[in-house]
Amino acid sequence: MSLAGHLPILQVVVPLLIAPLVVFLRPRGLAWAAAATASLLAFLIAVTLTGQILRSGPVTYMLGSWPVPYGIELHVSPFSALILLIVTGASTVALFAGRRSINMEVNNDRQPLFYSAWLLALSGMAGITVAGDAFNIFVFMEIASLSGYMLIAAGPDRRALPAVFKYLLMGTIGATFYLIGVGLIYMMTGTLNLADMEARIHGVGELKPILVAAGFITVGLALKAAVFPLHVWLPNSYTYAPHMVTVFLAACSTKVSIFVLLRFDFLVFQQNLVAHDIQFATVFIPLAILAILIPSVSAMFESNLKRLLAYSSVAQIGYIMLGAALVSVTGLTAGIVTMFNHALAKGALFLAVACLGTHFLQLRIENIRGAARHMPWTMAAFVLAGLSLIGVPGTAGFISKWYLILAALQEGSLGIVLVAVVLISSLMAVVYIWRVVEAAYFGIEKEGLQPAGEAPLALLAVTWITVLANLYFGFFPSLPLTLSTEAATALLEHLR
Amino acid sequence: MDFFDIISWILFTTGGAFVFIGGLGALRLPNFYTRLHAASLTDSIGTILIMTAIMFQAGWSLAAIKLITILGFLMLTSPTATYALANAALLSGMKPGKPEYDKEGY
Amino acid sequence: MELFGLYHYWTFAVLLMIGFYAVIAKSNLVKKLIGLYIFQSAVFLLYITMDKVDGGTAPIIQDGVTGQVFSNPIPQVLILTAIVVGISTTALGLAIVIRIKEAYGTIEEHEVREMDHRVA
Amino acid sequence: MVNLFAMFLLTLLIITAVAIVRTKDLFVAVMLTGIFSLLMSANFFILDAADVALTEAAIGAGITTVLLLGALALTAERERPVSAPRWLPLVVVAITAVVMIYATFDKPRLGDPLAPVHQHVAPWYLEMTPVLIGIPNVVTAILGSFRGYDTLGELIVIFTACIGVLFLLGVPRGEGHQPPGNGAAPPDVALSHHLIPRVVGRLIFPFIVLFGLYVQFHGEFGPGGGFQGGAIIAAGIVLYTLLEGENSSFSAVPRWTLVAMAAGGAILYGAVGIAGMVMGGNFLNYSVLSNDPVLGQQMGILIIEAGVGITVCGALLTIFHVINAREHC
Amino acid sequence: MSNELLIVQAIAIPLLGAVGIVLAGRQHPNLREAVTLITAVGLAGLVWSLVPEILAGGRPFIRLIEFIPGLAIEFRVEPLGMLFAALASLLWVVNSIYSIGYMRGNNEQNQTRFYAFFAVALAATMGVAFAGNLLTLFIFYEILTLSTYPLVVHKGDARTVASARVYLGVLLATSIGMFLPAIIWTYHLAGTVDFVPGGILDGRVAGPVVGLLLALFVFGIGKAAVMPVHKWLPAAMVAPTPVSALLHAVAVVKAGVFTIIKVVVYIFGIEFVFTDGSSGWFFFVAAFTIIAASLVALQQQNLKRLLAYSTISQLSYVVMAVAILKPLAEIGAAIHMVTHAFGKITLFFAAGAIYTVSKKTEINQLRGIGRKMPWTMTAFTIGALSMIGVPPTGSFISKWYILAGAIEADNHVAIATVVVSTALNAAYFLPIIYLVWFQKEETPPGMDHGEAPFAAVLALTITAGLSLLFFFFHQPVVELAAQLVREMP
Repeated sequence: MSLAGHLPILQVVVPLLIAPLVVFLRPRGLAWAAAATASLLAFLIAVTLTGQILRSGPVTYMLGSWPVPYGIELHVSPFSALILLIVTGASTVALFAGRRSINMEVNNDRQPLFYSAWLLALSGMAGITVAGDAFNIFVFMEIASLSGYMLIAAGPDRRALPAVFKYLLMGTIGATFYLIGVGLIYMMTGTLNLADMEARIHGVGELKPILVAAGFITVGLALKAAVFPLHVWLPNSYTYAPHMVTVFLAACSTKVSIFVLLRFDFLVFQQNLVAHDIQFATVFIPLAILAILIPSVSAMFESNLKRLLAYSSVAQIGYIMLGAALVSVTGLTAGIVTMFNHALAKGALFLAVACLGTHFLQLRIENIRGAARHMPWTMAAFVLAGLSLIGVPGTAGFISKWYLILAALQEGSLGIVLVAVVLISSLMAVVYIWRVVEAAYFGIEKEGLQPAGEAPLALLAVTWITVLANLYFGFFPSLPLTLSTEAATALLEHLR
Repeated sequence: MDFFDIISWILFTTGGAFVFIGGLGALRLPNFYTRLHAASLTDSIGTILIMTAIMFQAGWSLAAIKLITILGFLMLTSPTATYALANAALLSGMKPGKPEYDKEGY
Repeated sequence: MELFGLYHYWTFAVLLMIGFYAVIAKSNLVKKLIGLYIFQSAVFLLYITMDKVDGGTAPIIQDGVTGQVFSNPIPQVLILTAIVVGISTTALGLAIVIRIKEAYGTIEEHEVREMDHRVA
Repeated sequence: MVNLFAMFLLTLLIITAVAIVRTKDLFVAVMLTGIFSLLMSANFFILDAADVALTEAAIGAGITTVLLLGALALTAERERPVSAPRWLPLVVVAITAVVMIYATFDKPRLGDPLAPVHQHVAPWYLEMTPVLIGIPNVVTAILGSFRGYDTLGELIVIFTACIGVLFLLGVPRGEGHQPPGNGAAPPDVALSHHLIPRVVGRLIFPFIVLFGLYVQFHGEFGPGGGFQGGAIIAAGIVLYTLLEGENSSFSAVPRWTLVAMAAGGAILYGAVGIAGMVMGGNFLNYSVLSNDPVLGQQMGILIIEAGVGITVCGALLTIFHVINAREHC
Repeated sequence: MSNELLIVQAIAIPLLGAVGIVLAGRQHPNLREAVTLITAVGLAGLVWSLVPEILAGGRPFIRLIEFIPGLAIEFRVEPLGMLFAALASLLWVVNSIYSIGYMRGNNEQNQTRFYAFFAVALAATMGVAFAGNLLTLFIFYEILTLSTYPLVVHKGDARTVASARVYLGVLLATSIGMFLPAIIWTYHLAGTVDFVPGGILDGRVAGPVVGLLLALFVFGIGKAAVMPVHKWLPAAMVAPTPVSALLHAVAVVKAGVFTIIKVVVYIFGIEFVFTDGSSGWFFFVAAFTIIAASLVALQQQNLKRLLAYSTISQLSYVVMAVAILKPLAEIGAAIHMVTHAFGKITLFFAAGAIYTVSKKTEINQLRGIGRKMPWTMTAFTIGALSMIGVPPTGSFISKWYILAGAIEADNHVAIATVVVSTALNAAYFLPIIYLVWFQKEETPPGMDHGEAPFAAVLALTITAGLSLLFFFFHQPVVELAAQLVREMP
């Protein structure tokens, strides 16, 4: 079998098996190099996979060459390809940008462990994304979570510890809920393979366990995805994590959970539960509206830069869920493409913040007054990325806003309300991004807080690459659009 | 094998009785050391009798060998555990003899 | 028999809730972790309960012996995995708790929260 | 009869759990936790899950308790009372409980041979394992080969936990002097001045290890395998450390060896998978390892079980040592 | 060279100019100003070279990127856009001359930033003028907003920042909050957002929804400063005078009314939009704005604020003219864009010139200043007359056409509005002219001053001259406007 055929498993195994080796690499530069290389490899694999899928449909891989459903199957759909691009891309970007920043925050003798955990988190998320087996998803979810906790706990501020502990509790509860749900489904269908589940769940007569399973899985994954009322772990975790970890996790971790959530709700439960789409919509549309509005408000009054952006992330998750909850091709496309574009925008923003972080210890708005005079490139990047977050035309964010509003308008009178919600939140985004920009450009500097100069070159360069990616995908969004449209149609094919 | 059966059941009952008495003592006796003494009854003689009973049930087989090993293991460990407990209590300054009901948990 | 079967499931539910309650309601972080441990064990019980077959034995095939009924091996495999996951989570959690103790001098959630509020 | 006993055990489980939640004394809570998982493993045994019972006993009752105790020594012994009334959690919990109970009603009854679980995939395993893999213990077959990928993943999970703990606690509080454990003798060592336990401990220690190895390599034929074996050996070494103190245990098994074990096992496992790929199969396909597929499967399972054992043992010991060493720095 | 490329160049040249300006930078101010002038002249020449083809009925078209099917960045030159582009590019030349005089006269800070963003703003204006569909227009509309912000906030003190925040806030909020959804809604209804003569919405939507959509457009296009979204215009008065000229005459507000005309003509289609009564309010809002703004202007003591409110009312002239819906009125609307530009830019230049030499900003300070600055004040007078619409100034022509249209439609409200507002304009301009020329000056000693810098005087003389010339030679403009009308089926 040619190497090309092995890509799905290599996507997971390459970082997975390099991670244990990284632990022994001294001096620290070596560990970084190894991690960066592995991550880059993973990214290239993801790109090649995407190419394959665009050419010739979804790819599957049988582990141990055992037949379905007895062995474990890997299944890479357009949707997974998109997520893979996000995950590996974010990790690579953060690693290449962040050497200096990480050196500042994680002390040397712990760095090999840090980078090893980084690779584990990467492979964990990749594993979830390519998995075609319900329990396998759980295992890799745990790999990703545990290493994620560790990465966040690496934050220099002591407040990182309670934050990550809360995250650990809620994350584990979420995973266990998921496990319960899978158990119930398994009890009724006797299979763990997702495709097989889809096929067999028709035949299940008793609805109660399936309904409960749907509840548990949805709640559990919503916990991990920080969907609105269950988001309490997110802001502090993102705030006190090392900057680069924030860049990495903010770009992809929640999206992976949403990916699994949509996959279960639309492919598995849709099959068996009566009017599950209506249940889904009725649950998630109100939640999404709250999720869009309330965190945006808290973001407007937040003065800590990273927490501000974290709140806006919660709001963006609201957008994604809103798109999904419309249960239409346009809506799902909007939601899925939002995942991609938000990853771009938020990644760029957090990178810019990381640039600031190389000079400011306390990343509060009142501290960064006048920063633009000393760090013009950084702040320019922040402005552009902010525009993308707001959804100004010509940036990636615009595409997702466009599709979201289009999808909402198809809903008729309800749609008008949704459009209003989206627009109000965009205006709030204008406000909270503008507070930062204005402080940085027109604020009067605080004494003794003037930064020495620009951020490290590597960091700055990568930041700008990301920003340019925002613009590029604003003008040529065909790649993410094709992938998400195919994903959306695939998700909805059971809704006849 | 009626004969062995009868024996084993006798052993079972006596062993069970010892265990029960041990438990009773652990609950009712006045102070730590006496209770410990009663409890030790459970895992020394009680265990021995029950194990032998099971051996009679199992007959002369691999299982019996395993049981014997386990028994030997228990003979080694449980007294040691009891000793360690008593010793620790002594070191932590608990004088034998006086009844004390105040300590929670005992 | 019917009642007995349900009894297993109900035990699972009750244990789950006890653990869940400890996680949410207790303020002591170690206690939370213990609650989490109970919570996970309950799920193990759920899985293992469903692998039981009447008159079955552990799925270990002695050659020669025929007509044996075996319990379902898959849940056992899954739970073997889940147990290890469980202890991994507990261990990491404990490590974090220790660091919290060193950083804040307490492992009571509400006290930690007060300290942070005083800072920020 | 058995059912009654099972019910009795389950009730005990609930009682223990309640006691754990209610007690304010954390030591008591930890001890009860140990008892809890012993009861749990007894239950598993009654439900014909020998392997799980063994694992739960070794990891749940053994290692977890030790870790919790080690943590307690570092944090606090008693739980402070909380003034605020916690009614919200009760509500949440109650709702979830109702949902769960609701779910139980359509479930197939316990042990029903016709339940869908026993219809679809499981029979294939029971039927094909002798043919394809040729080992008696179906659980081991599935664990090692059919669902070997999960096992690799879970190995990585525990490895992650290991480096996580190492990352969080491995470095001294004050930066500067080198990590504890290698060097810096702990002032007084737990039981080293108690004669009898030490003697007995030394006496049984080799047997524990021996038993561990037996469980490790007998896994294809009876209950057991990498997890149980590794955990038991780890438990043995933990006992040894408690009796003889950190230093002598480190002189026996240096710290870096432990980490190396934790990583090495995982790498070994992965290497087998890669080998399968190189020899023209898919990842983790052992059949291609030898020209007789069945033999290949057995070889593969043997090696990966060894990898599992090594990693589990190394990781658990690392975690234990790191938490333990934290006391003395 | 093909005209398709000319379009792209019209946008590229100012951008290149901006780059050149930044490069020339602080160390060579002369070189920097030279670059500005050359760029401006070059742009003007290029744009004007397009005029003959348009007059000949050519409609150059180019599509750059199509990112979503039916959604592309594309440009199409049609008469109105041509008119707007020609106007803006011409006035930029004059404005650059004036800026040099003004900026040096007041030796302002950050002049490089000023000239650079000025050029960018012009590029955006060209984009707006030539946009081939709503989305393209919207993109350049936003770029225009963002690129003018640094110009408005130029001074950079607290008060300026505050007002600039109002400026940006209103424009962004309206455009994102109403204009954008209106566009997306249009796309949702029609499946396209291209500018098609006769409109694309006809038959796709009916009933009150039309009114709602129109409202989203009219108020979403904040740059047109239809009340109540006019607040940003007075706020922007903190900017240096050349910027005010840019905002009021050259680019920004013109872009606003231009967009409204485009939307009404090419998206709704004239006779469709007012078939059902749900759009009647449109006309009345415009009329109300004209009167109300004039009344507010009467209260003003600060010269520039007065001019600002006069602008608001004059813009609504254009909007109202569109709403009258008679070919003559449409022509009037198009022409009024031009004439008002000439007049208003003259007035602002004059105000700036006064400020440069005497730092005077209030009206009552201007007594007898005419004797000191004859050129400036003559130009000012011409501009004022043009605002009122007295012959021989350009506005007379446009008001004439509008009035004619109103009469043809025998729309009495419109006639009344025109008459009343003309009276009001006279009421707040004539007193100024009076006290400038015929009152006794009192200048505190030591504050004596002469005429403004030469560049400034030159610029405002030119614009005043243009305003007069237009009265006599307005044929080509009318022709362009007529084509616009002819395009409406």
